[in-house]
Amino acid sequence: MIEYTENKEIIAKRIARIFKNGEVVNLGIGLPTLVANYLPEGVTIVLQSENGMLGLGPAPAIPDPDLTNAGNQPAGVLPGGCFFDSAMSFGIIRGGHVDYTVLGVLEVDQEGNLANYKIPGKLVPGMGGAMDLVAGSRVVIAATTHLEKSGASKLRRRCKLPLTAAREVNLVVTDVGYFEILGDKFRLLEYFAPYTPEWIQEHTDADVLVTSTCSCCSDL
Amino acid sequence: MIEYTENKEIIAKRIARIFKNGEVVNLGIGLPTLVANYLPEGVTIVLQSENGMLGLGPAPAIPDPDLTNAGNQPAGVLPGGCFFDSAMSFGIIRGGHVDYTVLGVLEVDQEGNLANYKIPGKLVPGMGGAMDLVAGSRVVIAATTHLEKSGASKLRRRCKLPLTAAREVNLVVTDVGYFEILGDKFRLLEYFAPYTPEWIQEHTDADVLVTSTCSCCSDL
Amino acid sequence: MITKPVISAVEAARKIKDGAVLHVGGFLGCGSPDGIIAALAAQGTKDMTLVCNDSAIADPKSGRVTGVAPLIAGKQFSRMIVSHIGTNPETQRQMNAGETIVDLVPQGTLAERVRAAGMGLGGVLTPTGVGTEVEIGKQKLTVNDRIYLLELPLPGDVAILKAKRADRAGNLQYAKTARNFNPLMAMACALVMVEAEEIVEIGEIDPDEVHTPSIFIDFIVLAAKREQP
Amino acid sequence: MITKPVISAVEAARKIKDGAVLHVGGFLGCGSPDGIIAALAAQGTKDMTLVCNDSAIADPKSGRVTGVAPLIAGKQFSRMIVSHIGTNPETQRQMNAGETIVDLVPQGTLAERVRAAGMGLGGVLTPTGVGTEVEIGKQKLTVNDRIYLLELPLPGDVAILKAKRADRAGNLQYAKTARNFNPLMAMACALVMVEAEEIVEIGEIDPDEVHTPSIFIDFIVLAAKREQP
Repeated sequence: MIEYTENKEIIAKRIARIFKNGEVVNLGIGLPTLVANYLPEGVTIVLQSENGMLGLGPAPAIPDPDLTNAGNQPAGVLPGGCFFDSAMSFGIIRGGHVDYTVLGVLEVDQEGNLANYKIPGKLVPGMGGAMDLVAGSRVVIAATTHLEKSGASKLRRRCKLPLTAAREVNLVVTDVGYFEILGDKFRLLEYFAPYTPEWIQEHTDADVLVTSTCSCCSDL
Repeated sequence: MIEYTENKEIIAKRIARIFKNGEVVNLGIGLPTLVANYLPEGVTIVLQSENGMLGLGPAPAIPDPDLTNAGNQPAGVLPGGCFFDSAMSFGIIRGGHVDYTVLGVLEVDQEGNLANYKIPGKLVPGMGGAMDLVAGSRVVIAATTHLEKSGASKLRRRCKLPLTAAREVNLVVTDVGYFEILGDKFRLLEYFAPYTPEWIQEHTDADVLVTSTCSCCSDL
Repeated sequence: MITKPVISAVEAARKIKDGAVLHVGGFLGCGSPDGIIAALAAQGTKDMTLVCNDSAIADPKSGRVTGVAPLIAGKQFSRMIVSHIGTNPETQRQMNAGETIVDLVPQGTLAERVRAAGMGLGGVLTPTGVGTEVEIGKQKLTVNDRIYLLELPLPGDVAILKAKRADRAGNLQYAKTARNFNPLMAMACALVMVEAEEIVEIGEIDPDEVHTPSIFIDFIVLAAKREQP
Repeated sequence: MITKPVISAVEAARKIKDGAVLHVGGFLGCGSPDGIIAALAAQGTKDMTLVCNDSAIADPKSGRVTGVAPLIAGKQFSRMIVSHIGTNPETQRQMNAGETIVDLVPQGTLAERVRAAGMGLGGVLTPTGVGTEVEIGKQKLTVNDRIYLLELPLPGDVAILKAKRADRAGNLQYAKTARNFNPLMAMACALVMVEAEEIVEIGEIDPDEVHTPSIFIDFIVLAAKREQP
């Protein structure tokens, strides 16, 4: 019997292995931000920050009030980075020049729908840049713990909350496995030890297809 | 009996008196370019050049191959000028931030239609920036000799050539007078000595209304 | 090049009237014209419509307040057109209480709508928001087999901006991520006032490095010196 | 930041295939990638579609040739999408002889169409061309009682650009009016190659003064030294 324990680090680590040298990546606030800590040796990616920067880097010791990330935390810019206005920033995003966007999730479903900006009557922070990021990026990665605190599946057959974007999510990485969304199914590409494909199918409230090449990833 | 003699200098001189301090002006190639030579003392305007500049000025002694006007002639930039790309340049134009555009004319009619980019079967240079300039500028000034070499009126009841823009011309300055287009008529605001309102009405193939405040301008 | 008047923040605020559509630069307060905002808060102008990336930060725990948050605290807006209100709970309280109308707009769409207003476009087609609540009430057009929403221009009466440097003609340079919506709003409003950290002579800014051309700027305010962090 | 390969003009030309939709920066030749153009002319690639502000200058009297004119002389385009052909009579000859198709597009519309392609917009509404031949075949939309034409994006297979400076990552700066369409085309094409007068190390260009971000650039060509005028 496998007991589920939330593990955000594993999610960030697995996502960090997806990128290839030189790719442009936007990391959402929260869990996705952790991804930057786990990039493999020798892989250099370019972080896009939707408030107007390419080459997002760690904040200097003395913060610069004119240089923040999209969450208003002090940030830095790496050599070769640059700044631009919000029209250009979202042109880069909407125009498909961001290879990957990594976002947190309230719900994600097997059709690739994503809900992450609003719980009607409860929480209405606004979509910020999320709708453009999900509609525009070449590949959209949803990063989420597999289960809610209540034990409910975050991966759904059909989202019930208002959508951030329709049919735009390509990959989902949770703390139990790595999924591709294709043909209106979650296709399991990898499962993370100690979880098994059977456990994942049982604990996902959606159609999970175990692909023929599905393998165990045990070194995260 | 008044004999007509083409006089481009008078046209340029009268147009140069229209502008107020700080206004943004785009001068078309040819006759309109002459306007810059006759600005009254103390009036500083900002010349916009649609190839990407504000603050167009005279060319330096040694031309800079990276700095031309829209006609590819060597140009200069005045202190306080700046450069930008073509989207910004036409955003400035289309967005109404150019106060005046001065253009040459093949035909202009009493409805404010302008034809100046094409003689089908004969001459098809293309519209370049003219269509945006006429559609977007706050005030459009057509600058033209009053008569063609053949003696035909350049001011028409209805343009026959393909239009550069429909109903966008506001002012017409010729070498015989200064007209406003309003209510589908050429309204004569000033006549230039030795011409008279009667002479102008006779030699214009369109409805010319002599305004109640119409006056003679004899110091051009 | 003619020079633009340098005025105080209080004089700038006086030019903003009840009911104005007000564009304010800044991203969660980074790149906001804080001096003009403070004067406008003191002046108490009412019933304005805010166009801004977000409703800035008003953190009840830390007490931290940024950007337009003082204007929201003073209930100076009857409507806000923004992409994000999650860091200012007072915005959501006013919205839920029916004290203000909040139109949430995707950030990239907001940027293009402000740009379109400045650039004389009648609108733009964006894929953002298709299949979401954002598409409600909007015209949909299909281009090359993809569905787009028609998003309309968002012009304003007054823009207040923050720049790093202005020359006396009004040419502007912004610093780093403090640029954000400032150059777009500069083009979209009838009256444009900038709060600059430094005002330099005409000719001191390289014409290849101007971010906002002088012709968009009507008045310049010199920003108060920043406190050391 | 990863670096981009520095290649020769000949190598750059080899990447451009028969039938390519080719965006070329420059305004009557000012800001054109002349080295890549010369190599492409020598290579003789055919049936391309040109997207460029104009067909440049080929003056039979003075013998002066600029920008894309050598490619037009070589009949390398089966179609040209440009705003102006008045300074290159050969273009008009080819058009009248039915050797090439010329689509004349208002310059500001051309700029927005190229920008829209790069920025993921499905199109823009412009007032330019309403009531003229330009409106033929286009969808008209009325917004706030004004009529606009829907103008569609204009993407390309390859862009060739001219810059003043590139760093090794591909960040670009343009000089003066040689900027024109270059930054727009940089965003609109699958493959983007720039001819730079100077190639500098990463970090040498101030990140506030980058005109085209590195991510758009695939290959860098070092321009030949200019002859003194």
